[in-house]
Amino acid sequence: MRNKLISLEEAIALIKDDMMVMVGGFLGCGGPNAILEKMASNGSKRLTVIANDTAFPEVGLGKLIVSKQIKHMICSHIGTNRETGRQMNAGEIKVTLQPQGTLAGQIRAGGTGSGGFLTPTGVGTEVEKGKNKLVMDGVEYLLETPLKADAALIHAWKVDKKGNAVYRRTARNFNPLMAMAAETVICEAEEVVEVGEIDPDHVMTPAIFVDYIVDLGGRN
Amino acid sequence: MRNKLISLEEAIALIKDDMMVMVGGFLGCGGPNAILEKMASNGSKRLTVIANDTAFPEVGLGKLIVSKQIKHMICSHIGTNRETGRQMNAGEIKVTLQPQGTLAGQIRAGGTGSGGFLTPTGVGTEVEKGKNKLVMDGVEYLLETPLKADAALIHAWKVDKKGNAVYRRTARNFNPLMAMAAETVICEAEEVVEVGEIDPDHVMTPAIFVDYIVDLGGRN
Amino acid sequence: MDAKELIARRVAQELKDGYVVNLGIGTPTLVANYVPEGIDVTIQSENGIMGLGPKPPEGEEDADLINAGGGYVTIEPGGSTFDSSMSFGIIRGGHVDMTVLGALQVSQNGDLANWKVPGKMVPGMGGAMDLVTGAKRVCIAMTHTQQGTPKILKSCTLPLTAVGKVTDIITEMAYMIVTPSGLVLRELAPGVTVEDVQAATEADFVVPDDVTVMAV
Amino acid sequence: MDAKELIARRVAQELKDGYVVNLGIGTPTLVANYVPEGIDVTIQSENGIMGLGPKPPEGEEDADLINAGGGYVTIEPGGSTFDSSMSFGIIRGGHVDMTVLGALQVSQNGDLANWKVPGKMVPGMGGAMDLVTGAKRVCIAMTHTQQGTPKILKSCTLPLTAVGKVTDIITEMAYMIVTPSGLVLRELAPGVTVEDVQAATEADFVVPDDVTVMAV
Repeated sequence: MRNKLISLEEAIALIKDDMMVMVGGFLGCGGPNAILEKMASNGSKRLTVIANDTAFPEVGLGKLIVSKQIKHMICSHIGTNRETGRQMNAGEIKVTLQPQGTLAGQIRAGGTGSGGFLTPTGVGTEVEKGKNKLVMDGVEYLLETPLKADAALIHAWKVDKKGNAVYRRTARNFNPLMAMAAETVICEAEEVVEVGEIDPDHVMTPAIFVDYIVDLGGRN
Repeated sequence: MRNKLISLEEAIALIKDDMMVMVGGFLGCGGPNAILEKMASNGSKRLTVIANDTAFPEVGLGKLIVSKQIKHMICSHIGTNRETGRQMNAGEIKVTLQPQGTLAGQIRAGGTGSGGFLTPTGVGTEVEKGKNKLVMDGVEYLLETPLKADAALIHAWKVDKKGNAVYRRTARNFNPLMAMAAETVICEAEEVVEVGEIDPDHVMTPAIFVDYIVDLGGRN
Repeated sequence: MDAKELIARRVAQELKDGYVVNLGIGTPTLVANYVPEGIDVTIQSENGIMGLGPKPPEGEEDADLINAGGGYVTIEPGGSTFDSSMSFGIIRGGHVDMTVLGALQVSQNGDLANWKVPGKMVPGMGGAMDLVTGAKRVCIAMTHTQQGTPKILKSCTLPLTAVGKVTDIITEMAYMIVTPSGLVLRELAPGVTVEDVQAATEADFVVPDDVTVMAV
Repeated sequence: MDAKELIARRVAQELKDGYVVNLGIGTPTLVANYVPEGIDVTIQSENGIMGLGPKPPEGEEDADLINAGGGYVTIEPGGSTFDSSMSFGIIRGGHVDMTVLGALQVSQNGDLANWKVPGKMVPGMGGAMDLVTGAKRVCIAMTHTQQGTPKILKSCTLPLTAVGKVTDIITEMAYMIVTPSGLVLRELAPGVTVEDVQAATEADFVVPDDVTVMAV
């Protein structure tokens, strides 16, 4: 079994300038905040980031906004981080807004090999722009396309040394979806346990999806 | 809290002649076999059934094939039940075959409000027949449409009195997908526990999807 | 009773036994405080909870347990958690009976605008477009005007959240429903007249003979 | 060594460290017995397992734990289970490195037929179409002929499972690969000549200078 454990320093070295990176979390809850903290002080630049939101200026992904390491945000919401809006209005960052369910669906489609899916969400709104529209049984749908990334940064509660991940409560959110949709998946974990300690039925992300594990040694 | 517990007799009375019914299970494993057994001796007729397979002649759904209660099977495989093939060749039953991943996707689409999804599975094969084909970035896809049903019959390991369901090992299969895609969901359970006994993170089907529970009082 | 409480109390009366509801940030969140006796309601939160419970006592917050607004919450006994794909599968699949949310503008055919004021405020739609498109009933809970400017319009001027999806509008002045033949006034808040509502509303609306006073 | 064992042994040599593989019913299942030393392979089963283990000892069968053929199995330490949607998400998403399965016919451009003989046998495709379309490598493990009739053809006559997806063909006579310029013979089974393979194959295939003998 390959050793997947790496340090925070090794983790951020895997994220190169100009990469497309998925980042788990919902307003910072369940975000890979230790990795993001490290990146904000010493990380790569001109990233395209896919995440639900940009958290708060002083929390998680919000810090990478403040440190101007992101050139393009693809997300559903930026309202909790005033700096994202300021940079957008000043033309310093590009922001692509997608409905949250569509964003989740696109990441899932990317991870599961679908060419896209039809949703009524966004029909008749600005979200339609540039998208194919299909009518099925008289109902209009937008055809939303898959999203994939070079890397995904996720946060788990418990991970075994093989990479099986378990998330806790609302810290689950986008993490398991992103684990399937990126080339390289780095998972920070509050606790790393031995192989066999997690019941197979309780695994939320199978080990094959996790390439690297950062052991936080507890909750930050 | 509404009492969702019903008897096997009450369960099968909810399935009317000519209904479209989803049935969980994979070769009988994780199938609602107690309900199916009861139906085979005293159940409704001319059903359209959506299930992965028709199990074996003497197991689960296979019994409803033998008792000729099904007029149309939508599934991915009938090879383990010789009687299904015989009835198909004799024109006694209609069989619609779909790739297993497509079938799972269609049920998921039905349950989650999608108008359909694009998949490369089946391109260039008989499965294409009657389906829309789209080309995205030079790749051909079939547009597969959602499946919904009047009722779903599923099997769980543990269910709390509110209806939160947990499946075990490979008995999970199509059960959680079908729970979301049918008007009325009847879940037979090996064990019924009090509300609060199942950790919220371990729930595989949220209680809102389960309309009725049949307590098997152990493994059959 | 202030406007927010009145609105929340009236919205709560629309809840039916067994309802699955999603409550937006602000006034809609207050609805949970006024669920009628004997009514069993399950609150869904789009960040991954079925069975959202009240705020925890101070000192008992769980950093892994927040609502869609980022506030600490609890889970009711018999609740469950899931990922964002499942959460929006529930929302888009029509399994939420009612979503309650605020609005910048609502039109008389049920269009909603609540996510963007071009050039001024672009928070993003978050889960609102999905909720409004997927929920069986879309109940707007808002003040009737924005500092005197009507928010219930013939047609919205701001970017839309969804077209024709609003079913109920509850304000501190009135309860209206959206029907195929347009807006219909159902109830007036105590002390409010039809003329008051007309003066504060740009949209056309029908005033049937049986308009009643809110019992809040 | 019988034909099945030879085929399974040769397929096993194609496994690489870290591979996720799906093994079909019959000969492909035997491949698990010959995984090379020092190679860590994870077996996926489409009915919802990652980390499929060997048959349990008699008396220790778990009725909730079967493979896609209905046989009792075990789960390796560090394995996991999931629903059919996740399972086929894994398969369709390209996360299976190699699928090994039998065939009725394979064509020289990599078409596969293995799910239907019209009028005779219609078992259904099960998960085969998804596996063949989604896996990174599609390795056909089969006897070279069906009672003397070639199964490797210029083009398939039976209904297809997928078009142009087969990458490797391993029989008791030969190991061939499918390339953009057609079939290429890579190895001969011990005691088999190029002429033997040509006589048992309807398809055209290239015979390079460096054809070797299988080291099984």
